[in-house]
Amino acid sequence: MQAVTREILINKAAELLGNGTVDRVFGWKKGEFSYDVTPALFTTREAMDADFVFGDFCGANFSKYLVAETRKEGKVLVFLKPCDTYSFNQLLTEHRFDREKVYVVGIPCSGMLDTVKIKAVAEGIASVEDNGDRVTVHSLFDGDVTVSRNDMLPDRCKNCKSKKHVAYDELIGEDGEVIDSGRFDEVEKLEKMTPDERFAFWQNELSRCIRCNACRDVCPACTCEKCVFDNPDSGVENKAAANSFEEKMFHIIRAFHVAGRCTDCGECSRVCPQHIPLHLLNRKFIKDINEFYGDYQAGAEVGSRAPLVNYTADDPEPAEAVERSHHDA
Amino acid sequence: MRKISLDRINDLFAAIAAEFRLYLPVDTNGGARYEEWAEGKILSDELNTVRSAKDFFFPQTENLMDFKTEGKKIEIVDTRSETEDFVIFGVKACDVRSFDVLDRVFLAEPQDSFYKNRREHSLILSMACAKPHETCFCTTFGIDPSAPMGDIVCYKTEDALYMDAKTEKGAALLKKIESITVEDNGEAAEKQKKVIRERLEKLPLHNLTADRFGGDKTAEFFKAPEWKELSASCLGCGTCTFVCPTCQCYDIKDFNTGHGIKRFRCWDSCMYSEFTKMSAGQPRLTQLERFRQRFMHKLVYFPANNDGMFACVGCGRCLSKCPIQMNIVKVMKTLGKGEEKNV
Amino acid sequence: MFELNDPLIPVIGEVTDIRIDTPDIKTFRVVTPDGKKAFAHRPGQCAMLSMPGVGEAMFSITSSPTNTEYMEFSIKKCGCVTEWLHSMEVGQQITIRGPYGKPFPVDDEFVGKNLLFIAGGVGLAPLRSVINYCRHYRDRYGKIDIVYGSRSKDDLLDYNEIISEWANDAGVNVHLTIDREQEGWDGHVGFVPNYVKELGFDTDKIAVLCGPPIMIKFTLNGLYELGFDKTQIYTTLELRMKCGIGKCGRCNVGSKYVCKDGPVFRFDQLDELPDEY
Amino acid sequence: MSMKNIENNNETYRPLIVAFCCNWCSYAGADLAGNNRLAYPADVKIIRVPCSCRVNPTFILRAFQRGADGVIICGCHPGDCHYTSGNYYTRRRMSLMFSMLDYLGIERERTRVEWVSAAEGAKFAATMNDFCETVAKLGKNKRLEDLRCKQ
Amino acid sequence: MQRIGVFVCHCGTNIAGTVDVAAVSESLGKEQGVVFSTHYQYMCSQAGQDIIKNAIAEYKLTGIVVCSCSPRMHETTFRKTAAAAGINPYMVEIANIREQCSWVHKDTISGTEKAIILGKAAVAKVNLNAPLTPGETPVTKRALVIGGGIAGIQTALDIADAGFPVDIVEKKPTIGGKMAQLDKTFPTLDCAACILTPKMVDVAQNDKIRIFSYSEVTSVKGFVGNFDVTIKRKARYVKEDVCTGCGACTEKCPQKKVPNEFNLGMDNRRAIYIPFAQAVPKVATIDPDYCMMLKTGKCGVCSKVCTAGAIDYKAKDEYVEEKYGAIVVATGFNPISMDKFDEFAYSQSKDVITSLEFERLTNAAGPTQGKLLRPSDGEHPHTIVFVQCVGSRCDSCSEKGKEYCSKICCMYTAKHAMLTRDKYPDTDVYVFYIDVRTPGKNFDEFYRRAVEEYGVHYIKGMVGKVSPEGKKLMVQASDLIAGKQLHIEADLVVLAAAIEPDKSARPLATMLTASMDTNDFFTEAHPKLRPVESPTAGVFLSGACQGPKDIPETVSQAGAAAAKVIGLLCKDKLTGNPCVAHSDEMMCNGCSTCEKVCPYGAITYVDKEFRMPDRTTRVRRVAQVNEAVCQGCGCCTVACPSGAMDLKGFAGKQIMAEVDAICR
Repeated sequence: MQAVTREILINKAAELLGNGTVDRVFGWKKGEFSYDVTPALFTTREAMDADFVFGDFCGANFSKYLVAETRKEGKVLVFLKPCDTYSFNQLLTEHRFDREKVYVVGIPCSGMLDTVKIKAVAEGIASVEDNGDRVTVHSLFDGDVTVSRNDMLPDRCKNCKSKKHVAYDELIGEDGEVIDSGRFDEVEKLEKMTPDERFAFWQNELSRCIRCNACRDVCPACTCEKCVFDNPDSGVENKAAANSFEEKMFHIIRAFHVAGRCTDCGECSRVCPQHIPLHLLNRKFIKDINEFYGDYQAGAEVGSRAPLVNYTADDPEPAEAVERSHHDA
Repeated sequence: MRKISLDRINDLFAAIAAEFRLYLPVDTNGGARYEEWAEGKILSDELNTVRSAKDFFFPQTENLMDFKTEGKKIEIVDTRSETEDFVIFGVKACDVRSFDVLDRVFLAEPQDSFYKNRREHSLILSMACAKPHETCFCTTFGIDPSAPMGDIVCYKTEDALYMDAKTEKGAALLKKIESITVEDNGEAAEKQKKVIRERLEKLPLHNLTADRFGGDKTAEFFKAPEWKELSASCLGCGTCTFVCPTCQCYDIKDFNTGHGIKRFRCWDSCMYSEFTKMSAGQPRLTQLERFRQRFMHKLVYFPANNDGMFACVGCGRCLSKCPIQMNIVKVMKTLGKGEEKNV
Repeated sequence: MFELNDPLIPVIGEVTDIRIDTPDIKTFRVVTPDGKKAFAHRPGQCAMLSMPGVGEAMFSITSSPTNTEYMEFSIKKCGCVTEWLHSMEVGQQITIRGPYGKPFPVDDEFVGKNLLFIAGGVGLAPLRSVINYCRHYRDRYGKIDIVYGSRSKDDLLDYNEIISEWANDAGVNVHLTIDREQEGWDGHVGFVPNYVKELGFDTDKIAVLCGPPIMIKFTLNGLYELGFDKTQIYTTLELRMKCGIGKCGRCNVGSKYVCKDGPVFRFDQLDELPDEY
Repeated sequence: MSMKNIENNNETYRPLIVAFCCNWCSYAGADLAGNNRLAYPADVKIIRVPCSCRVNPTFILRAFQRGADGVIICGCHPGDCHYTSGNYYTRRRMSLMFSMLDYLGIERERTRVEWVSAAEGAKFAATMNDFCETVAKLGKNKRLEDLRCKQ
Repeated sequence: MQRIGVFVCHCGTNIAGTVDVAAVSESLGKEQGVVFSTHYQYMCSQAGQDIIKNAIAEYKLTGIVVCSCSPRMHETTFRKTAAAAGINPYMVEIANIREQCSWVHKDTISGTEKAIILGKAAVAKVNLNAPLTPGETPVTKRALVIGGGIAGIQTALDIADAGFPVDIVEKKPTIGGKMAQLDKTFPTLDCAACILTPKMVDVAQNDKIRIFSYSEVTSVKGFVGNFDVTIKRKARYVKEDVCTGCGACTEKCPQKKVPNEFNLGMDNRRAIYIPFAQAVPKVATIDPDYCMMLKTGKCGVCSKVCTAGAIDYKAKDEYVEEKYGAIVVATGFNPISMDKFDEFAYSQSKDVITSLEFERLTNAAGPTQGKLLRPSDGEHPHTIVFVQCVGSRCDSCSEKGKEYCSKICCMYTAKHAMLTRDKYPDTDVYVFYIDVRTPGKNFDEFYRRAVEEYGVHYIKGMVGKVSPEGKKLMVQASDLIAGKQLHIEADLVVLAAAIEPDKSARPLATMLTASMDTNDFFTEAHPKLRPVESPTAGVFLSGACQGPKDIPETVSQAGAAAAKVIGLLCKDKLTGNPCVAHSDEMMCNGCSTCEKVCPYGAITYVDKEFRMPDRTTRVRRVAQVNEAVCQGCGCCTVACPSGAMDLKGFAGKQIMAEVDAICR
């Protein structure tokens, strides 16, 4: 269950709208079903009272929207969860928007529910009720099913890296701590496989890719004016995914382009219609960076020098590095 | 109507596969998808596949032709070959309807031979939906999930599969598997139909109507102010387009292999900013325009050209897959509401 | 089942002549490798030209249907395909498919009418086909007026043909203009829309417009001022196209596909379309 | 083309190796190997780049796509970069990239970074001999190939 | 589309012996864009070059591929040939089929096959080549030297000697730097002042040299040949051009309790002061922190005694903007602070001093007029302990010291020990060392004289602790060779403090976009081959700002830097390398990634207004490459996530075309 309520957020927004701090609010709008939540702009309390929603399915990271939002007149209020604030800082580091045009209200987060997992519980979801550590799914046909809330969390929330906000103008509720999570466990599991097993694993996962670009378009690190994959002059332009090479190429290059900049927000895996665990590619880079060059969390502070634009004289050699990334060996 | 008990369903698949390539939905860790049947593949229990069945006729990419160049000379290599007959098993009513929508495009003159080739060699075994999901709204478009179209309609109950041929092709296939099936009076299927229809009543989108849309509504909806809010948080990705069974925009591109040029066709999306971009300019500059195009096409432009047929089959894929949960239902409700007020 | 060619599969065309018209427009003559015209067409129709590996693009066929020997394309350099075409030499093969789109109604609405053609810059290219067609069947049509303008004298397309042939035809009036004064130019100077108003045409004719959007916009206003009705004015549209057969979705505007239902539109028809062209 | 066919018919499999060499050290080192007539297999094809840091990981993927069996990047020794720091960035980029390729199950022996100075003609030849042999043992690159590019 | 000519060289039998050149020529003739292909005995010969020139004319070639020896050999030759025949020299590509083919492969079949592939790669590249023209920028013929120590002085003198104007910016009231504080110099023992002050006078009298003393550089813009520098001239409250340096004010000033920094605080000066007798410029300066007039408005003594009328209490900081073609950094060094070295009791006892303080104690112009007296009580010390490597050569994990060797300490300690024993033979001198490092002309001889002739006790070992007890300093140390602990009752302990770059260097480096190492020493463009140049073009390094140095080394580096500056200022125009990076502004995200990896500071970001495709205007932050500064490494091209950055001559598309051709 989320620690803050919809009412608290609406009151806060109404206050900031009222005193002229902001002229619009970027929030979540309710839809047809419990999980059908859309990011939307609100300009009045009345609109928020009618449609604003906050709950277990408000997973979208709003940071990227600020790139476009801040180009408009006025100041926008945005609610950021701890993990979103990392993306926020990273975008600021890369000069992607004007900090002055955003008012950040940091909100605590107890993990967002995974729609896919909820849907696996019952067919025909009428509604979802959150009772703290249990979640009850009301089915259209099969009655109620109650499950552990923790089991309904996506990987990114199960292995939450931080409950601490690294950027905000104002905080609602208590700030949390950076968490020593098990987020690299899955990566390690893969590292321990044989190359053949790893190849088979990724071949199976990536072959499902339909190149819808959702992972790219949602990624807060992918704010390029023009993506290399859309640019015929880049030499890597492609839009088809029928060929297994192209899927691999797309995902490898995308992961490399965001390496050192990816804050591990997990949006790529959330939006993938084919449930490809794309975050495991990014986490591999993060894990390697931490192991080769010392711990680095993108977005932890504004202006930090990313590991790929930095070096030391005694960095490991590539061969050594590849060897080291299998620390079991 | 023919019947086979579920514990012998593998025999059915084997019998069909002996004659044709057989495709059916199977489970993967990314949801259900169509795969070619082979011993050991199990029919998925999922309501529907993540990707639609349009892939069979309009694949994500396909080679159109090859070119060889030498000096100033060009040679065109026709790489087409006639497809063998194949069977798609377990297609849901919505997806079956989507084939009609696609036919309107690809089989309109001049016909697309690549599409036609596969379409003519296919046999569709449709399946009634046992448990429609909250995202389903096929009834909005007059589709009956309890009685899908197709060469053969199938009903799956707790213990058996019932098959009813709707076309000659279907009847011929049923004939071929006569030895492993038994005749059935159709009562079980009727009972199943009734259950489905009862379930449909409970669906949240059951009452959604497309009455307010149609070919003559361009002026009414094109300039609607609601588009702004609807498209505001659209990421411009192609998820809705690519999982949609009726979206058929494509791009034609050349790939230089180093030994020659392959000209291929691949899915494209009108939601992409590059879609209409040309060197001279860009007619749809904003995501609003692109977003509007997609839904106007489905609800207005397509019906205008196709006797009122909507280019949406209510499968609900975009409802569950859109990264920001924006979808055609919200568009229909939002735009439709505006009109309601006026009435 | 493949005895018939797929509409997407082109034929080979060979470039037999390249004429440099203006600094950025060249006219290419194209025939099949055995020296024939690739296919018959109607005035205003288009064809897809491509160089494998570079790309495919739609161009209006500049030559008249009455020319049964070859086709011509006047092409302005403005993107990667056109840039490549401009770098071609005679003898180069390309691929060609078509014809696409609806032609000008030269055999119905135009018949017996006075015609006014207004073009700016490379906008003359699609009109050249219909002008020459009408000149060929001269007695079917009334008086023909041609207003054509460009940035400078050097930017006038088909200048020699206009001067030596069109201007000499009976019942054909050619009005040329350039944007700014230029040495060696004693003709009219000024923008096309103004020139049209200056010339002050009677409304007893059908007008056909083609040129840059800004020219179209102002000329249209000028024609309305002169009393023309939307149903009397035609134009031809340019949009990104891929398939040419109304399937790929790119040139879809409202319920129309420019490649199939256009590119020739009458302005009252355009008014029914959303403003996305 | 004809030559290639003859080879394919008559000889055993030879790998295709793309070597990116920085202009100042490794390319000069390759020249020195030539001056000293130090033989290495003709499988190695060198592409000259100003600095190893010019090598974009996409070039490596591109080479594999187009049929390369191994890709090696040679640059100045760390600390000796003509541009002071280019090879340090190369080292980081390639460490991460190679580790990623390995993570995807692509044989790690197909990629290598080697520092070869202008004076190390012998090292250049020895490196290429060793790399060719290693890649030859692995056989054809199947895991990062693009079938469309295979004739 | 290009019209390419291919020219295959036999190089006698060097190439033709292993490669079937006719087959190469024939095969490449079929490549896309190739309109002419031939082969010849020696392409680089006059006759060979004529073949190229004639073919360019006859076939209207736009690009050339020469299959020959290494481009490192003849690329320039063939570029000139092409240029002579009227095509851009950068439309030439070389396929190296000698060093990298015929000489390393024995087999004709595989050699020929490889030669063809290398040729195809070159053809593929030329197909995408574009003519390149090197940019030209004018050169401002004036140099700036930052720092007026011996390094800056020498550099300025050498540059001025060549006839170019030079400005020296010195933050202290006088030039002279650390050397002016020294007593004698090793290994010759000349008096530092005797050799330095004439040079200072030379500087003052040289009409090509301007001295901005008591000044700081506050901003540097521009690039090689065209730097715009702002210099802050701090208010000294004395009119520099009026003051005669008579010193009357410095004697009458009632504020007598100002620690004298020139003597490292070991005595006092007045609030108005001239740092030392030979100061250049010899002008008084008022210390605003102590001057009663400036602080309270009550006093004005100096103004009254100044007959020249030079005192100006209302003076303000002034800013001078000046253009320079080259900048020399000579910011020098400082001994590190001893605050963290409590074990040596530096802060507890006045009689624990640093070597530089020792220099002042033995200097005739110092606080004791050159008599070696204990700072605490003014008595002669009889036992002196010198501790080497205080803060030098520390563990990387140690937080208080430096990892590097400060280089000069061994020699000056030997000097101190020797001088002490020479003047005061009754003094016991101990030197504790880790190693004694004396590489340098006459250095080791000097050290040995200290040990052998002067009887200095050199003990290998470290001092563990110094504790003041009464008037004595108890020194606990280990003798590593004898393997025992020593306890020495010393009167004076001298610490050879490590030296570090001046604190002003780091902000200066930022202004200059010059790179620094982790110790804040400036990085040289190449450690071996370009030791006096910074990677930032037009910025040169002189003296200890680049690393610890003794005087002779500093002077020679100063001269070398001057030579480089002169070489630059001699040119009227700088011709750049045309193979430089450039950014596609429409694609640039403004993320600053490229800026961070550029070793030359060639990339800057500007906010620029753009007309967007939707006909709106938007101010966007975009990268711009200064072509005069970019050296063309291409690091930024890979760092750039959006692919906005590309390298001319080695564009991504070109390299990929080569890859494609090779893998075909």
